[in-house]
Formats: sequence, structure tokens, C-alpha cells
Amino acid sequence: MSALAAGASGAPNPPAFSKSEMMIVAAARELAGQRVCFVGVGLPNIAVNLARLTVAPELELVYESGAFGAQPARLPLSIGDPTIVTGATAAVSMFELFSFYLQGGLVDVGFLGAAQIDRFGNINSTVIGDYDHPKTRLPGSGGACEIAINARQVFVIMRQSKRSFVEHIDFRTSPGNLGGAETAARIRKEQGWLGRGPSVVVTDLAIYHFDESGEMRLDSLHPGATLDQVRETMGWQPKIAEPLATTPDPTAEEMRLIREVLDPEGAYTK
Amino acid sequence: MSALAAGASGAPNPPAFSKSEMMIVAAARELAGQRVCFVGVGLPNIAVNLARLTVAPELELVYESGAFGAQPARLPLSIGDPTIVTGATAAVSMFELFSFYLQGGLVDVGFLGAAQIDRFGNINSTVIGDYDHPKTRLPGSGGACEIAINARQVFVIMRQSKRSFVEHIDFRTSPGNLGGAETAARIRKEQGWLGRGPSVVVTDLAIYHFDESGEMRLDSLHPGATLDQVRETMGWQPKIAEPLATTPDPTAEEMRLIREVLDPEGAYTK
Amino acid sequence: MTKVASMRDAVAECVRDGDTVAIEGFTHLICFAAGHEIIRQHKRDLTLARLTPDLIYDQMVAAGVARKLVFSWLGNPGVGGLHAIRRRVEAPADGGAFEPLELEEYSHFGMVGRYTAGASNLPFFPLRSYFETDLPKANPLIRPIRSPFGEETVYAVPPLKPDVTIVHAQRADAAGNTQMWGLLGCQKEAAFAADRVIVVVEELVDESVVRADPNRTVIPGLIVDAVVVEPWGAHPSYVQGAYDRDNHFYRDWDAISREAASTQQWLNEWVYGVAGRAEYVEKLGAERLAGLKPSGSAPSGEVDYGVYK
Amino acid sequence: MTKVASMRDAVAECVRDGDTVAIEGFTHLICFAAGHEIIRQHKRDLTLARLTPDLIYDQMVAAGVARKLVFSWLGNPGVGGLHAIRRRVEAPADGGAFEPLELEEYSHFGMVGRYTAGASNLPFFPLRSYFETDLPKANPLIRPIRSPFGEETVYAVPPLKPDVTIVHAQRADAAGNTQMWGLLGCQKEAAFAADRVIVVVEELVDESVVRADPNRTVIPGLIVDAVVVEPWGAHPSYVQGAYDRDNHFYRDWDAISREAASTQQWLNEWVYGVAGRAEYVEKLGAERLAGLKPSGSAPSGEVDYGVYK
Repeated sequence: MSALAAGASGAPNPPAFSKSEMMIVAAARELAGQRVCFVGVGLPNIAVNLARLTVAPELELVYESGAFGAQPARLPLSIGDPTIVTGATAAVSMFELFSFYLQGGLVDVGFLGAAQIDRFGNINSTVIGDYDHPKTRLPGSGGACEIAINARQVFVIMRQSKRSFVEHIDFRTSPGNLGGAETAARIRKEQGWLGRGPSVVVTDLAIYHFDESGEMRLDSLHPGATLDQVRETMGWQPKIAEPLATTPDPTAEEMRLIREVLDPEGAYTK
Repeated sequence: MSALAAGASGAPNPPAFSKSEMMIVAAARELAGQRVCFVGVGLPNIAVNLARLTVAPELELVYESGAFGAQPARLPLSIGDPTIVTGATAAVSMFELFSFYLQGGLVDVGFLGAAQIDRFGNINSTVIGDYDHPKTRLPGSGGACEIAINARQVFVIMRQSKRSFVEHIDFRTSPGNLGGAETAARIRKEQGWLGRGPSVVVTDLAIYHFDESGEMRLDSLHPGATLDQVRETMGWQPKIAEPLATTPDPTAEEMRLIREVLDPEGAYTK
Repeated sequence: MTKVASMRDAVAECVRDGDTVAIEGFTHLICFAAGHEIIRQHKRDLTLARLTPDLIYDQMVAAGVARKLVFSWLGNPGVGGLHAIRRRVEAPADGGAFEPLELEEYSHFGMVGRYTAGASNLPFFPLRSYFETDLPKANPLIRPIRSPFGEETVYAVPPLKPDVTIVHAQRADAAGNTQMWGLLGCQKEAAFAADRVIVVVEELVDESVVRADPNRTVIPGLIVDAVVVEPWGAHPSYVQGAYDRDNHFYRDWDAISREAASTQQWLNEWVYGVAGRAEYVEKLGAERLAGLKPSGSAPSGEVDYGVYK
Repeated sequence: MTKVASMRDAVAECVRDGDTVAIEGFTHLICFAAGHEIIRQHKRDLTLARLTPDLIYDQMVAAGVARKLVFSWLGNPGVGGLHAIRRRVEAPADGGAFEPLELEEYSHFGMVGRYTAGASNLPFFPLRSYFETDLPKANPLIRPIRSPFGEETVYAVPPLKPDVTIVHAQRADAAGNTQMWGLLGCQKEAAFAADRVIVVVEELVDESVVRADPNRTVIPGLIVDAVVVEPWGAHPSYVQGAYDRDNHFYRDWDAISREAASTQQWLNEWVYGVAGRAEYVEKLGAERLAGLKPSGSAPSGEVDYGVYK
């Protein structure tokens, strides 16, 4: 993950950046205009904090651990860091968090990572292989199952590879667009879900959104990434937007914030 | 209610006491050995506070309004008096109170009043007459319905009359022994209720417990009350214990506590 | 962005004819100031939800704002009945002067469960109440539900999602982050369940006061539409640490409300006759207010959240 | 009547072979001291329940106390997997050295709902999770339930009633009235759901400290069996206001736990090799402890409950 890509936008003195940094920046930009974001463990943590300092100053962070309106004095190392409580506007029980904030429909964007994802944005974070005799036992749902169902929309952030972007996931931990947009919309409506499902997938190579059929569509290639690279790291032939965009380089300010303010030790960006 | 009865126990200088005072004292004494008592509005409020000062010093009071371990600096005038919160060990939401304390089975004794009661301890506190066109609209359940189901046992405290001790109640707000002990025990077991139902009824004339068939049995007549008075104020022929006891007079200490400490203004005992 | 508004503007904007309105607070923190403003603005056809309608809904019903009550205990605690409401419930046919009032009745826990389901977007809330009682017959919205584990049947109540919930509290910041202490009732659940929320506070505080003690926050600004600063806004109910319950008024109301005429006279004097809560408070007089102040201070003590840099 | 006990006595009396044990705390207030004592006392066949098994259950599983996990997220947060647990889950057949470990899996909200149902004596708790996922196939205790209002189907989880719940907190009085601040997790629900409760605190305080702020009380003494005073008892987890999470240890554990042998060596040194938490703390050393103290104080401020005489 230390591969550096030179800026491709022709800007003067483009800062060098890693694939992880590009992924974080791209995810942060997608949060423009959003209001309430549910923050899970890992990359979402830094992406949402970057968004709050750039495109979404009004963004309210709801930490899965129960802190609301956090003003961390340092980049929280985990979603349970004590720095997210001191100075927060509220610290609540998990019952309240999951019942009233998440299931109650107050969360605009839920972030999910994934071990496997399919073309309809259905997600596996439970096991690779058979459930009873797994090849790899993954962490499991945590809050992912209920975030996928209840957050108004879902952002996925993950690195892509043949093992992670697959035709068929081994276990469905979090429902996406199920077998397609029509079924998904019907079920979400019938069941009174407040969430509309996945809306964006940001990887180390590209940005995807979901088209009318509920399928992932490649919309923007990160600088330095190629269509061949994308195809080699997916288990299906992706739909491709016309025209296909190139993700703008991280700005100098975005890079400064990541490297000097948010993650000076490189915990997320190594 | 200002009728005074001379003490019948032959004690020297027996204090004069009203029927209400006798009723409060008798109810308080029944709390001996109990640990956690759910305090509703009205007479139970003074009875449990008297018990705590006499026969049940370890009694923990759970106020329906959400205060636990209250140490009121004055006799609380209502169950929502601010004096029950200041200095309490806990003040909790009603969700927590009803879910964890009451339905969770932590309450040993729940106190209920009633507009009507039948021989099996089923209670009406909703309407007199037809529900849709009532002769008298009463307050309704409040917490009475769930207290009857969930408290380990239920104490009833009420004045008796032909209108209140009836063959058939007009509306069942709180289940007692239903049609008899056998049915009641079966349903409580099948349904996983933690409560065993009503165990004592204290009136201005007498004390009743429930026999094996689940029916109210007259066990003790208050001093000055007669069997005739009891029969004239009940809608059915009561079972009568052999031998029938006489409730011991209020002691001087009990009277002092009521009149000087708990209710110097006579709000409950007029 | 401040949400601070006058009571007049908050009620005018948030409360609409035909709405379901919940002014919650169990004995504590009942916002009479908001109820009176709703009366003054002649709102109509409201469905009023509260565990205990208390004097505030008796007054609102007497003033003709309501067509329906959703409740669990209908009385003047420790005093007796609610006469204005009973006039419309007990004599709907012969008393031509009084339109019938629709009642929808639960138990306390049922109402708490309804708000909880509303706040949680659950289609129902299960509880052990109601079995072998007549309440499910009186209210067909109380329905049995079989446990998928074993043989037990419990009852379910439907979600209650008020159009507007109004809660009173000790303090909030301008964004609506609200803290309260003492009896909490189901203020939180009722607020999260509502489409719109008005918070009425004794004191507006800086955001830093709220942030110093995040566990004390009961309602986040996120769900709040208006913050109204209205000292003594809960009188004759009370505010822990600020003023006592005015038990004399609760007793006085029994006589005032026994007749329709005396009830209207009281409304004319104390509701229509004042511009707002400030005037009402002035009318109460300094002596009465002084008698309701706590006799001393009982500080909570401080805890330390620690700085983590 | 004091409930104060040593950790040794509390665990000896409250935790029995075969029990379902919940040591709760979401990232915050995880009682490692109790987990280590359970290991030292060679408890066996435990079912360990926790949303996030975390390092504490990885250590307990490595030490052989558990036959089953009930959980919702199995990992070392921000670091990776839990190797001792994975050794028993991924290679149950070929690795003769490791007995298989039974897993019963939910989501976070499912676990919270299970504790809530347990605490409330409800036969199930309904939630919107699980629909159109494989979780109900993997765990037949996650079952659909039809709403009695309309067409919606939600899922139900069964109550979880631990034999013993162990919670860590900032402070309690000798009767077990327990106050905590910061992230509350589901400590309360897990405690109310349990048959027996051990509370482990940083500080034993006088009853008057608790009574000064009744809204801060999370667990009433009523349900508490033992109060253990064990400063630093949550390390390497943390206690808001008292000490920070020892993130270095969370990272170190990844290497330590990769092999069964190094895991055992660590247990020998840091669990079996010390008599209790006091010795463990001494072994950590003053410098390490000093590095975990907050960099400053962040006081909550006081509120006034008022005296009402």
C-alpha cells in the first residue's frame, strides 16, 4: 500500500499520495451535503473527520460506541477512544444509539467496510468459505447488518481485489440491492425500512455508484489507476460510465490535513 | 372517615385512631419481611413510609415515577414530589422503571387501590358502567395493569362498600386470581409471569388474604368493626377464617409516626 | 445556527390544527406554558397524547383545542378527577354544549412502549401487560403476539409518532442540545418519536456547559426544531432544583374546574388574559414564587471526563 | 450491609463452571481483572457473552475456560483478528490440540436486544435487522415475527440472561449503587439481565456521593452481589477520566497471540504469575501507568437538585 502515484491533473507541484490517501480523500468528498454520519471502526473514521474539515463542515458524527457531536482533541484511534467523549454533546447507551439514532432513521450515511461485495452491493463480513467450517473467520456483523438496513444511505469503503469483488459472496451479512434495484426497493418499502441502501463504493482504484438496475457502475478512476487494473481486480465485468471520469488528485490542503492534522503517525495511510 | 374507635386491646391509654389510620397501620404491618416495594399514588405512599420506620427498615421504595432508594425530607405529597429525587440512590426513566424494575421481576410488593374488586382480587379502576358510555369515568390503569401482572405479590388497599366489593366488576383493569387459583396459577406459569398475584386486601374494616381456591378470606376484623358491617359492605358472602382475629390497635409509636412525622397535616388520614 | 424562538413563534410554526401533540413529563417538567400558548392560538382538532393528561390537558380540553386523548391515567394526582374532561366523556349525548371527546386508552407501560416503538421505527412494542384484562377489548390497538420462542403470548402496542412533542427541561444550548435531571419520565422517547420537537427551558446555556457533561444530555439538538426560553414555564408543575410543585394550585383546580363557567373564567383570566408566560409569572406574584423555591441547594458534585490529547 | 469483597472471593462465589458469563463494556470499562481471576481459578465450560469478545475473551479462550462464545463482532479493533479464538474456530478437526469452540452469532443491536429482553423478562426482542441476510440461517435463534399491525415482518432475538454479569465502573458505594460516565455500552442491560452481578470499581465512595447525583446511577445496589475495588482493573481497556486505552498492548497482543506457545507464555507471566490485579499493576510499572493518565482534567460541572423540606 505504499505505492505512490504522481498527480495526473497537471496542477503545479501536485503532492504525492498513496492509494490509501486517495481512497480516504475520495470517500470524504462524497460526504458533501450530508448531515449525520455513523462512524464505524477503521478507514471511515479518518474519512469522516477529513470531510468535516473540508466539504462537510456541518457533518455530525455519531460514533457506533455511543458518542454524538464529538470534538476529538486527537484523531481517535478507535471508535471507543475516550477523546470522542470528552467535549461531545451527548454520550448515550448502545440501546439508545441503535434504537433511536440508527433504527429511528436519524443517520444519513452509514459507512461499511467489507471482506466481499457483489455487483449489487451486498456485503460479506462474516466468513470466507462455509459458515460451519470457514476458511477464514472474519469479525462478523458488528453493527453492519443494521447499518445497511437503517442508514438512509450506505457508503462502502474497501480495497478491491478478485477475492473481495466477487460474483457471489460467501455469506450475506449486510443487504445491499439484493438481486437488483426492483426487488430491493420493493422489500425496503414493504418492510418500512428507512434506508435506501448502498449509494457509493470507494476503493483504492476507483469510485462506483449504483445505476437504476441497482448494479455498481464504475464512475471515476483514481489518478494512476487503469481500466485493466480495475478489471483484473473484480470478479465480474463492471458497467462503466460514459464518459468515465478521473478522480481529481487530493489537494494540497487535503494532504496537509491527513498528514499533519488527522494521522501524523500514518496509522491509516501506511 | 372521622369516626374514632376506642382501642380494644386493653392497653393502657390506647390512642384514639381513625379508620384510615387503622387501614394504613394494618397495611404497613403486612410489609414485614418484604424488600422492594413499588409505591403508587395515594394511601400506599404513607403505608410504605410507615413500614420503613417500623416493621420493614430494609424496605426499598421504588416510586412509579422513577425514583429508587428515596430518602424524602418530607412526606412526599405525590409520587412525583421533588423530595423523593434529592438524595435518592437512583432516578431513572419510565422505560427503565417499567422494563427492568417491574417487568424484570425486581418488585416484591406492588400496591394497588381499586374502585371495584371481586372475590378473586380482580380489579377495576377504569369505568363504572359501560365502557363506551360510562356512569363514572375513573382514572384508568396507570401502572395498575402491569403491577398486577409483574409484581411478585400485590397488596390492595381500599375502603369497602357494596359499590366497591362486588360480585362482578364492570371492567377488569388488573388481573387477580381470575376465575380462581387454578386457572390463575396455570396462566401465570404458561405465560412466564413473575408475579403470583394478589396476596392481601386491607380495608377500613378488615384484613383479607387469599385461600387455596384463590378467593378472598376475611382473616382479621379491625377493632370496632363487626361482621355485620363487613357483610353489609360486600357484594358476596365472604369466607371467614376460623378463628377470626382482631387486628391489634395501632401502637402509640405507629400513631406518633403518622401524626407527627409522616402526615402532620392529615392529608391522608382525614 | 440558533434555534431559539419565542413561544409564540415556536407554537405557531410547529403546531398545526389536527396534529397529534404530546406535552410529556411525568409529574415533573410539564410544560404548561406551551399548553397555554396553544390555547391562545386557538389550535383545533388536536389529538393530545400524555401518560397522565393532568391539569394541562384538562385546561386544553376545556378550551376546545382537542378532539381526542391518548393516555394511561386520567386524574388530578392526589386530588381527584379531571372535571373538564369528564364533562365531555360522561355526558356526550345529553349535554349538547359539550362535544364528545374520543379516548384511546393504554397503561403507563403501554404508552412508554408506544413512544419507544415510535422512536425506534419499530412496527410494535411487546410487553407483558394486558393479558386477561378488558383493555384489549376497549382498545383494539392492543393486540396479542405470539413469541417465536416457546408458547408465551405477550401483547403489542403500536408506535406512537406525535407530529409535535413538547418537553420542558432545566437547560439547553441554542442548537437544542438539552439536559435535564430529576424524574425523566418518557421525555426522551416522546421526543425521538416525534416529527417536530419544541424544547422549553428554564435557562439557555452555552454549548460548553452541555459539552462538559455529555452523559447528562437527554435530547440531542439534531431532533430539536425550536428552543424556547421560558422561566417558570412548567408551573404549577415543577422543575427539579428550580421550583417546587404548586400543590395548592392542583387542589384549587378541583373547585375551579367543577363548572364549565368557572373554568372558562379561569382561562379568561390566566390564559387569554395574559400575553404569555412572563405576564403569567408576574401575575402569580413574587410571594407565591418565593414560596415555591427549594429551601436549599443540593449540588450533584462533579465528575472528571479527562482530557485526552 | 456491605457487599465489598476481594476479586478472588467474588469470582469464587459468583462464577461457577458451566455458567454463562458476560463481561461487558463497549471498548470502555472492560474488566480484564475479572477475566484474569476467572482464568486463575481454572473455571471451565463457560459460555462467554459479549458484543465484542476483544482481547479479554481471546485470553480466556486461550486459557481454556470457555466452550462457547455468544457475540456480534470478533476482532481486535483497529488491529486485526483474535488469534486464540480463530485457532479454535478455523481448525476444529485437524488441530487435535484445540477443542472446537461453539459460536452463537448476532449483530450488535441483536446482542443489545437480547440483554434488553433478558433484563425485561420479555420472551423476545424485535428489531429490523437480519432481513435478507444469512444470519438467521447461521443462527436459528434469530426468527421472523409478523407485526400485528400491518404487513411488516421484523426479526426477534431471544432473551439473554447471563448467570453472571461483570461490569467495571468508575465508582460505587458499599451497597453496590454504581455510577459510570463516558461510553455506557450495554452495561446496564447486561447487569439487569443477570442472575448475579459483580461490579468492579476504580473507587469505593460513600453512599452520600452516589445520592448527590441520582441520575448518574446506572446500576442499583439492589441487583449487585459483590463490589470489588480494583484500581486499573480495566487495563488495557480504559476508564473515562481515570486512564487511557493502552493501544500499544492491543497491538502487541497481535504478535503475542499468533502462536499458542507465546500466548501461554504471556498467560504464565501476566495472569498465572501474579496473585491479582495489584501485582499486575506493579508489574506494569509506574512509567507505563503515568503514560496512560489523561493529560488534564475535564470537569463535568455541577447541577442542583434542590432541597425540598
